[in-house]
Amino acid sequence: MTDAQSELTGTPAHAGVFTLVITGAPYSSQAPQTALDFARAALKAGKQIDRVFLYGDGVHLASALLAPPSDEANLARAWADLLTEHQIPGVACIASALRRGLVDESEQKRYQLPASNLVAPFEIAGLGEWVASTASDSRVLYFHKGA
Amino acid sequence: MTDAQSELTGTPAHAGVFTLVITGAPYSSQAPQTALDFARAALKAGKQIDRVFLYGDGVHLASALLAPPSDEANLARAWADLLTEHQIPGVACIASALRRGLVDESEQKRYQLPASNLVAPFEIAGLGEWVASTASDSRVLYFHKGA
Amino acid sequence: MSTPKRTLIIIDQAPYGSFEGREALDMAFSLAAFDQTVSILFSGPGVNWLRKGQLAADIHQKSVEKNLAAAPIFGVQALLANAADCELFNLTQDNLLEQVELVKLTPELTGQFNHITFAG
Amino acid sequence: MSTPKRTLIIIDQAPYGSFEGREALDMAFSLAAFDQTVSILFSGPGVNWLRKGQLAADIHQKSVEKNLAAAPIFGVQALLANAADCELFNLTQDNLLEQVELVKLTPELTGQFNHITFAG
Amino acid sequence: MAPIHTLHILNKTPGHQRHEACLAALGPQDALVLIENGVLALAKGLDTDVACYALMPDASARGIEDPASEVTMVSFDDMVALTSAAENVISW
Amino acid sequence: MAPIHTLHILNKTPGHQRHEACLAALGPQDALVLIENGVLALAKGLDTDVACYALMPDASARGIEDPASEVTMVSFDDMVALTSAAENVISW
Repeated sequence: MTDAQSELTGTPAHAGVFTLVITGAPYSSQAPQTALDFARAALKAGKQIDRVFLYGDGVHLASALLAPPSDEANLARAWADLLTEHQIPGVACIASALRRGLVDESEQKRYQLPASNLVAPFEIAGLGEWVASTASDSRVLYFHKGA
Repeated sequence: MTDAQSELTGTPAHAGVFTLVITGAPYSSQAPQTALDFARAALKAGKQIDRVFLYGDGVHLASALLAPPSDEANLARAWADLLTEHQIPGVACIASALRRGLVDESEQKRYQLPASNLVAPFEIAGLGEWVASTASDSRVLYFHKGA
Repeated sequence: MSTPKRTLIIIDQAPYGSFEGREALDMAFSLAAFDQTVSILFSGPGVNWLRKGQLAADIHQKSVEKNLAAAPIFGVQALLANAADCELFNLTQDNLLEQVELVKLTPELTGQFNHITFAG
Repeated sequence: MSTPKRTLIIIDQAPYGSFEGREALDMAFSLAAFDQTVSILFSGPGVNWLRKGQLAADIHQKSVEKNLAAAPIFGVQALLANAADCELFNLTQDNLLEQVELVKLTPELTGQFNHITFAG
Repeated sequence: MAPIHTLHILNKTPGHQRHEACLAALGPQDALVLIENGVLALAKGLDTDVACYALMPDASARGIEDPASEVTMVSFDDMVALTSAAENVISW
Repeated sequence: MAPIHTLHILNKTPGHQRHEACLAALGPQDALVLIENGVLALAKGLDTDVACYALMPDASARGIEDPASEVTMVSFDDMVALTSAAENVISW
């Protein structure tokens, strides 16, 4: 472990800014937990994360209504805390979100829905946010569901 | 088609009562739509459906907050209408639901969540409901996600 | 008129990467709790549920090793595993949970059950 | 200092059974709409997106055949398909959408891109 | 129609491990119904001895019109009849 | 450490088509990181010429302790360093 680590960290880093795209849902897939552990390690290593983008089933990670058993991590809460602490924008793709029942107050009004369920600081926005990251120098990393 | 159909319906039916278990999420998988078309055909053929049980990612089908594009079917609405019209109980497994952010008013209060998002007539209950169907004469059919 | 169900639950996904296997185990234990006849078959990458020494806390999950070891006590009739898949993933007597019966997924095996379902 | 991204989006799931492929197409069209360089590669069962005559209304979905046919107009640089997988699923010149370029998924191919992502 | 012991409902794409496991598990008195992405077995070519059906709406959605003659195209009505008649049903 | 052209991050189980496609797509200057269910390749046995890493927490969660010597076990810190250093990264 220590050998591998010292060897690896001795390499000059090409990428200093990451964008994390999460497409796997919490609990159904390991993706949100793997991405969280990766994000913590990246921040510890002095890397920046310019944006976390939730796409496809990944939008469920921004739900305010997850209530897992008390001895299991609440992944939405853990992610929300990390984003808040490090002032990282968290964006759920609007098209993915509306199809999967994840809405903020503005979408609730627009579609006359009985409630909203987006947890702060996540926001709902379009794919343009993802395009902005890909068009920048940021290294875009994907966390898909496993199988 | 007609040949196949007359040949098939000429067979004495062993199963008159079905339980449908849906484990695939709407939009992410075709399972809820396939199950819906199957249910309509079964009811048309005079079969009974004693219960629809949502398990795993299938619980998302009971969300009151789905807002798909206007030219796509709202599967939660379509299923809710079918269940209401034919007075079929629809049950979302409580353990699956809580982990995935699907809660009724009672769970909302219990876990002090900001909203509830279960669409009527779906109810939230335990696996005992599924056990009851398996212990009966009902034919239990599963609609899993594809791949 | 009612034929009692003999249930087989088949888990063919590897552990921890997705949740279907875990929720399928919940189904099996529920049936057993209500005194229904149920066995579990692990096949494909699902056989990896049966490896000894899983430290799931390292990925912030709970190990199911203890639950599986206690399955017979909870009333699960049998823990079956597809022999060829165990061999593929190098599961041998040394690292396979006790109480696992090696089988082959054939019409003869499935014919012993009248209610068969896969994990998700 | 900024290196422009050359994006390849790989779709390896069959159409209609799941939503990942459709949402990956949305990603490709979004990049194209913002004048970014993007190509799409269909591989594995994903090549079935490219079959002519898809009547998706029969399963209450929208066909993407027209969108795919118009991809070059929308600014998508190339529609690529893994030749071996087309052969496996009997996709030939007769039933394959026009404008598809048959390729092989090799380091040489992926080396032409510096941002590669799979559908879900 | 001969009595069906187990009706296998297959919705996984060819190449998926559960698709292949299903084909390997078919018994002589069984029948197979291809639905959803399972119908792509018709594009690839299917070699099995048991009675084989494919759900028409799923086949036509995927542009599969003219399957091998050993496969019977069925509607949802037919699928209800098949699942009623079989002794057992497995959804793969 | 030699420069990495493309770092392949693989989280699919052996037998999954994307797992096999990944192994077939490795170039001579590439490296492979096994994560999540991808680490089960170590249980099955892995035959590749490129530099191969496996995420330790995922391996130990699955009871895989003692992989072949050609595979380097890494932490999340190491994975950050690898993804930073590589020219390109593909998440399979």
